Amino acid sequence: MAILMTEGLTKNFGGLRAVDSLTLGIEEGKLTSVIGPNGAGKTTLFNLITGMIRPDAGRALFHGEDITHLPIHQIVRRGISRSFQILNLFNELTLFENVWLGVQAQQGHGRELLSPADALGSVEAETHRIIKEFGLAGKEEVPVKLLSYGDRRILEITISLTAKPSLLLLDEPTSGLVSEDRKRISEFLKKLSTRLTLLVVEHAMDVVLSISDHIVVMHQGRLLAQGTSEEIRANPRVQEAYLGGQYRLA
Amino acid sequence: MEKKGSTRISRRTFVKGAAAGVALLGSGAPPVIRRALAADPIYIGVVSPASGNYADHGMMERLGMQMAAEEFKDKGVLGRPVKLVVEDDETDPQVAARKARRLVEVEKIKYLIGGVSSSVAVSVGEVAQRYGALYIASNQNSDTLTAQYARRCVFMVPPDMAMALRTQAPYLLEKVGKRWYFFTHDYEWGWSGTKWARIILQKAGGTDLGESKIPLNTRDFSAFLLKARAAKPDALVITVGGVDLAALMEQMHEFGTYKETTLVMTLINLEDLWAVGPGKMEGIYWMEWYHEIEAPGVKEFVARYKKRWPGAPIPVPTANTLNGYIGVRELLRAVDRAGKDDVTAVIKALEGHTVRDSLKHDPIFIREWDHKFVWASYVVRSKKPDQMKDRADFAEVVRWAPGKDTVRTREENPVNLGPYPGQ
Amino acid sequence: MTEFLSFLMNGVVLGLIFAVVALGFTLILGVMQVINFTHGILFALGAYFAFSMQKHVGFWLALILAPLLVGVVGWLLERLVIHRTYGGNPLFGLLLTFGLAMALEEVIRMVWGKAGYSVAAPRFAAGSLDLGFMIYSKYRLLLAALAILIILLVWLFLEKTPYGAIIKAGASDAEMVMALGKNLPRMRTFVFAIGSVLAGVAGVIAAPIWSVRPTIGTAILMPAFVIVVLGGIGSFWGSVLAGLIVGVSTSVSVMFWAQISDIIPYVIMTAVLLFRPRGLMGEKSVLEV
Amino acid sequence: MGRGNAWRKRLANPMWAVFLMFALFPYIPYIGRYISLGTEVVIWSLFALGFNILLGYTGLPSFGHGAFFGIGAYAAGIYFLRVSKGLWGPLFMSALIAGIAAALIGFLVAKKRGIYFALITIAVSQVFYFIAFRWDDLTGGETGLSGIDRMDLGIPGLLRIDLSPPLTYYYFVLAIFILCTLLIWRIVHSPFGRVLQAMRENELRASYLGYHTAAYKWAAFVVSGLFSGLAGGLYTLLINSAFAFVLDWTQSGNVVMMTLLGGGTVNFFGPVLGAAIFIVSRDLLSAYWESWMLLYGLIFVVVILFIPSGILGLIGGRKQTVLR
Repeated sequence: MAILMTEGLTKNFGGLRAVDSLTLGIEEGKLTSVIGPNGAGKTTLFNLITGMIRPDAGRALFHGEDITHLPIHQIVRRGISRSFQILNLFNELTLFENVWLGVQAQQGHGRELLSPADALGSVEAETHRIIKEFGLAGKEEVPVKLLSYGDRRILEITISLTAKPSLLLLDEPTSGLVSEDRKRISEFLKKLSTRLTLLVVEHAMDVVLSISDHIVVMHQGRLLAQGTSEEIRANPRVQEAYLGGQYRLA
Repeated sequence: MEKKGSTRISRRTFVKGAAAGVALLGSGAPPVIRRALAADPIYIGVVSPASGNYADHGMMERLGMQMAAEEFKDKGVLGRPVKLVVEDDETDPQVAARKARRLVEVEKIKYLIGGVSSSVAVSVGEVAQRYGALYIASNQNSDTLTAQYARRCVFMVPPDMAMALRTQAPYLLEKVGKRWYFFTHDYEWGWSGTKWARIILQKAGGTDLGESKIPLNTRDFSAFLLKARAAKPDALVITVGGVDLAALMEQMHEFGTYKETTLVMTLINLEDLWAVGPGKMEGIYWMEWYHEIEAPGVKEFVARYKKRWPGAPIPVPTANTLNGYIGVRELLRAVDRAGKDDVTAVIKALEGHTVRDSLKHDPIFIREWDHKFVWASYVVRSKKPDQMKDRADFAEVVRWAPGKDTVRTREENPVNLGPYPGQ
Repeated sequence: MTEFLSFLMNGVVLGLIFAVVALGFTLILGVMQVINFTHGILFALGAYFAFSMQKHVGFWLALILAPLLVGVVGWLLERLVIHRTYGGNPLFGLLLTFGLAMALEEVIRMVWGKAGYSVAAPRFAAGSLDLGFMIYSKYRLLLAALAILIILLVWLFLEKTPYGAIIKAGASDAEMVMALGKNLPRMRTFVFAIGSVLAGVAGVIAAPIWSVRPTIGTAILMPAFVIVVLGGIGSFWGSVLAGLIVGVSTSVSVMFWAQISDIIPYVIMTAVLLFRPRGLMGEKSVLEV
Repeated sequence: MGRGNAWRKRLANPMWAVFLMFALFPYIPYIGRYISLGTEVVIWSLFALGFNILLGYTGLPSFGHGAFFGIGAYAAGIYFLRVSKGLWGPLFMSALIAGIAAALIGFLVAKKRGIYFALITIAVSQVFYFIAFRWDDLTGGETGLSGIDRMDLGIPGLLRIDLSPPLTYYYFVLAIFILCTLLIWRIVHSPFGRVLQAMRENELRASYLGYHTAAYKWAAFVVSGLFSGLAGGLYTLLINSAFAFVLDWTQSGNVVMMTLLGGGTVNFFGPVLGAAIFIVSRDLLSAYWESWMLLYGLIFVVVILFIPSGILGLIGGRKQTVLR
């Protein structure tokens, strides 16, 4: 069953059609990857789904509910979370504080004006638990800007998860990583995919092909093809149009 | 914000004037030191604009105050020297109140003077009343300072707008016509100008053609001028002051309004005329005082002014100068009469006192029940540039009325000043 | 009706001056992302320079020279201090220019004195003209013509010259300008100078009707704010349109309820913001992110 | 996060030093005599602390905050003169009405940030300036309101304190300041306060964590407006009058400058230090030199160019850790 449906989703930037009447269904519990050359509209698609920008036409349905015009935080509360290609963290804050803020949002204490923040035991415990779970323990007090890039990548995903989403959108989670870290992330994603639905934009084909249950290929804002790794690998249109001979699908 | 305009000051005279201002700014040295120097002087705190829109008016009144203080240089008061401590009120009532508080609270000064704009006068009056100091409002013309804001500790030197219109309006009815249109600066002082004019016009059976209320800080009057022109009045009766007045005069000249109607200023200061320059303003004005009047002592006073302030921005004393002079002089004389340096005693010495050497055609009577200085004021007609014998000779006096005939009576203005300080 | 026409026309003339001031302001705001509080002072400087020059060189030459001189002042301000705030906290540029404006206003007081001066209109434009349906000030007609000319020149510059294209690109994307291989710092200085010239020229032409005094700069600044917010940041025609709206609404409201004439623009602005948060012609701008 | 030394930490808080210094102010030789200046410093400190909830903690450059101070000032004055002569009534109204105004303006600006936020707050706050000047029946127009007395502070049957002497009013204001400071301290260190700081660091990320950022900004705006308004009310009682000049936009500039000068972006007490330096130096400068505005403007320039994190930032030399 599709957890997320887009129907004729369209977005123009000036004269450019970034996403062009895209109709798509994302299967619950699967890991779906979106691939396509630069400018294919992948990030725009993410921005449309998560309410950062509004489509010119079409709509997005989450669990059958129209979420097209909901504000970001409403979409997050309904269970869609995302990470960003360009790291989007609270850079001046420590790792602990980053996660803490996410946990607090999820537990809904933000409206408390007069209680001391330090006294929120459940938030603190959950924060420690999550940090440990994702292998970041020991670095709690390090300001995020001083963390290694790999750790920050992990953190980017970690704090997206504090919202306890049922659908997580990951925008190039391995972008800028060396192969060792990349492996670490792939493992991580595989583990995650057992718990929730993932939608991943990824350039690293090795990662895509090894982890995806389902692959969506976009080209110039349109849906070019979709299917399993094998089907995509075998698809001549994808080979020709998308890769243009530059890449080979290994 | 009474009647202020701006003054053309050449760079050279400005520098000299500024130097004069520095001489007055006595607050530089901490009072502890100052007190060590002289045997317990009588201090007078001057709260007067040295910056902001009315800096030029403030300077002119301070020159007069200084002249009065210097008269007591040799003999002193109660055997004590006299010192003026000057603070800049920036033409902002909040700042004025702060400076006044500083003077009475830190420097323990008992006597305050100054206040070119009504809001400053009200706020300084408030401070004086609360701290039990004596405040002489030297240069604000609003009616309210001796009415709703009347206080036991506050005295008002200049004539108010009721006196202005009762002096001027009969002349207009007689010589100009009975169809009037009003420009009213949209605040206390402006309203009172138009209010008194209307009362007199109505009594005379004239025609009220309407009124334009002009917001403060209006830069462009063209729309108002268009409206006034459409009414075709005999007289355009203007109660507009502050920085706006200069712009208004400029634009009346631009639109040629003076050719179509008689321009009437219910109050104008020489500073305003000086700023706009000769030939720009034709009309009939009310002035508190004019340096060419033939009253006893005026010639000597003008000569003394010219000698004392050769580099002053305006070469002749203005009404502001006179009021500043009279304010300080009468205050010091009252201290002398009281025989002691005590606010209540000095208030009592001022109340009901008559001043013969007023430099106007009638003596000053200081009314005990509203603390108003009652004295004459003047109606003048502008001179054409070729009739002027020098650049300050803007006008000829066409009528004057004694203060007692124009001032509000007790029935018209029933006020209660409350108890004396400390009682 | 005739009366209404004359108020309308008067408002248009006022609006045109406002528009020229606001154009310079929004240009600097759009490209540099600096709320330039010195804009009012540059306006005042234009008026003062013209006042001092006219005695020697006459109206027309002063009309050219004074704004250029203001442009030089703007250029110096930008080169010496303001450029250091680019890209930082937007508050820094704002406070820096706020302080500069304060200091420069005092400098004006020190140089030209605390009081105001009246500035004569050129002799050929003094007095009023009978237009048949109304009598109107000749100088204001001249002023309207000059303002329209200036607005057109700015428009031509932005639309028809390559430099204009870069400025427009620079307003939306600094990186793009870099990518075009242009010298961004130099372009910014140039734009700042252009903005200053616009402030200066507005000051020059407005001086004869408003007369000059140190506070004149502060007085013109607030209408500029309102116009830019009302028209939409960075929008050329938005500024012109909003300038006219402010001018006309101020003037026409005098006919009906004069006391509120200076509140009217703010009321319009607030109402517009409720329904169009980016102003009349504003688009989603980089400034918001 | 250890709570073992919580008490020691609490006692080491610079807050107590600040309170103590203010408490001793009237006994400082010479300057201590100038009590109403001291009162003014305390009032502006409260204003700046309230303002800093927005600037320092939420990262919103409001440039129209003088409006709330002014609205509070008028609310207190009008309530006193028109409705009921009391001490707490006017003060309560000053906070309440300013809070309501902030709530209304908040709707217009809650979705904005950065320079656009600054621009709109400036322009909108002007509306109140004009209202104060024009609505003479209510505000007294240019002449303002006067005759606003300080009523006795009293607990019926127990004690009465006459607040009209400057010294007792100083301590009254100080007591309110201390209460408000504790409250503001509490707020910025609450879960809510942390969300504000998160938005300052990265608003987009905050909304992707599920925070309704516009609502939080709005709330911060209102809270900040409440304290600013209360400061305005205290000011009205200090000068026994209210004038439209308090609504002038230069006042808004002043509070931003105070906050920044002291180091409000890096330290909770930056605004207090900034207010003290700003007010005292203005008072001294303007007494000694006619052209003090020149120097004053240049101080702005120097601070922005060379010590943008303020005096405490300069001394502390580090950026504030935002949480904790």
